[in-house]
Amino acid sequence: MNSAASTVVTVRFFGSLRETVGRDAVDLDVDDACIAGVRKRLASLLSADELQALSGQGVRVCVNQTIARGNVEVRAGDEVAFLPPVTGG
Amino acid sequence: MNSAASTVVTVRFFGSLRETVGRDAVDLDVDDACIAGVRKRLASLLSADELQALSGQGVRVCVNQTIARGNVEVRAGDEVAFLPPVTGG
Amino acid sequence: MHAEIRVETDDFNIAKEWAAMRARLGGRAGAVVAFAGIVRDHAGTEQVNGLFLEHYPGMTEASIGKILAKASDRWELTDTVVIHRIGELGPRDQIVLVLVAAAHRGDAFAACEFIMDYLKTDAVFWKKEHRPDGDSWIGATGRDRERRNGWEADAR
Amino acid sequence: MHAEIRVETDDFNIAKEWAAMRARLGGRAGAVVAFAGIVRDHAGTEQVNGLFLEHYPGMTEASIGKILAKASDRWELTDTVVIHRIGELGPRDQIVLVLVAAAHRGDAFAACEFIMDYLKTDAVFWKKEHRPDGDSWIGATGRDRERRNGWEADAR
Repeated sequence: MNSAASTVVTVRFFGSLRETVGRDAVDLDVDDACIAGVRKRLASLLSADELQALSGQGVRVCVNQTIARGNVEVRAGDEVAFLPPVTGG
Repeated sequence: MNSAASTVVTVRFFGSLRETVGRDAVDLDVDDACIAGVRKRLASLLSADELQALSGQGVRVCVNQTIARGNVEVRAGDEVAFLPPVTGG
Repeated sequence: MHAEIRVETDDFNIAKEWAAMRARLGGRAGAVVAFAGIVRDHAGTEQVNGLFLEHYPGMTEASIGKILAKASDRWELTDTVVIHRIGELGPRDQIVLVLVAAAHRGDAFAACEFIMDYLKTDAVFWKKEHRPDGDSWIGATGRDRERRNGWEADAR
Repeated sequence: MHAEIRVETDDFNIAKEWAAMRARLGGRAGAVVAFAGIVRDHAGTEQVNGLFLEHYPGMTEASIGKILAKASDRWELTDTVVIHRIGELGPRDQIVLVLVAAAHRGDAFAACEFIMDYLKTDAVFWKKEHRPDGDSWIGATGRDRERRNGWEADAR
């Protein structure tokens, strides 16, 4: 999407993905202010296996705690989260 | 059924029937040792309305806490109970 | 299966019953469902000032025992408790407690609802409502019988 | 309708929650249904030594709020409480409590079971089982999704 100036977002990982990438959260300055831009920036931090886990079956991406459908835009200060399949109860 | 010697049974009334007949229980010496004999004996104690209530819709008769289907026999010491429709909970 | 039936005048203490059931469960049960019936201050549009509950000692407990046995035949249950109060009850008073534990929640929910539905139609209790215009003895409603008959139809 | 959602590390006290709900009810509700989930010591034939539950603060509560709103749209409810524990839990520990009050028992039973079924599939929690051969993250099962989808089909 739009190629903007410096955009710092917080990326959070939960459940199995938190364990796979070995961290809870990371602040990233993304060149391309969208989910694809976040993934591109993550590619420079994570191994190929770790990166692939973030696109695994049932994984959902949220922006500011709302499920993001497709490659939505992100803005400075946004919280991007990778959620593996959930279960409560 | 069989016309036997003196047979004393305890007759109990519950719920609305207890209120209608104005008593919890009565010991009766029945000539005819069966449910019909108990009813006949009750006729000498109760008014016609009270007696009719004992044959009202949904009223069940128990002998020794078991539902009596039809004119079953009773024996000395038996407990005969008249149960109006039940509801718990 | 532990099956406990109590008919009592005093109020029950859900905390005590819950704790006692948990102590019996060990690690086997994954689900506990509790139902409590509470006396409402109205029936339909009519005010209700209270209830009087009467039972037939022995026969009442046996009638509840049959209901629990039916439930236990139908579902995998670990533990069941029914406490039913008798005597005079006022609005907001607790009237009945049904506790069911099972390995799986589907069994616990179904059995608890089944037991309550049968308590309405098959348990040997008589209930009198105190209303502003006088007392009246009440029986199971058509809706109660429909709910019970729904289970019978399911079983076929 | 009172709708209360809590995600906590500490164990819940059913007695306290039950009493608090009863105090809020007044004479309106005739039925209270409680469900408690308890950690089992096995899953299928495998031994389970414990669970670790993780949540997403804010989003988890919102996901439960949506479930309660759905239940409240569908049934006449007076009061709902969901308490879900997080962190490390051992066998026999309580994990979740769902309390539902309604005027009528049918509504209370259905809503409580609906809420539990949706907690399995739609609530934002992650669950790791500790087993003798290692840890494994678990998701909603096919059976869980079937149960949830059953409610969706009902609504059509």
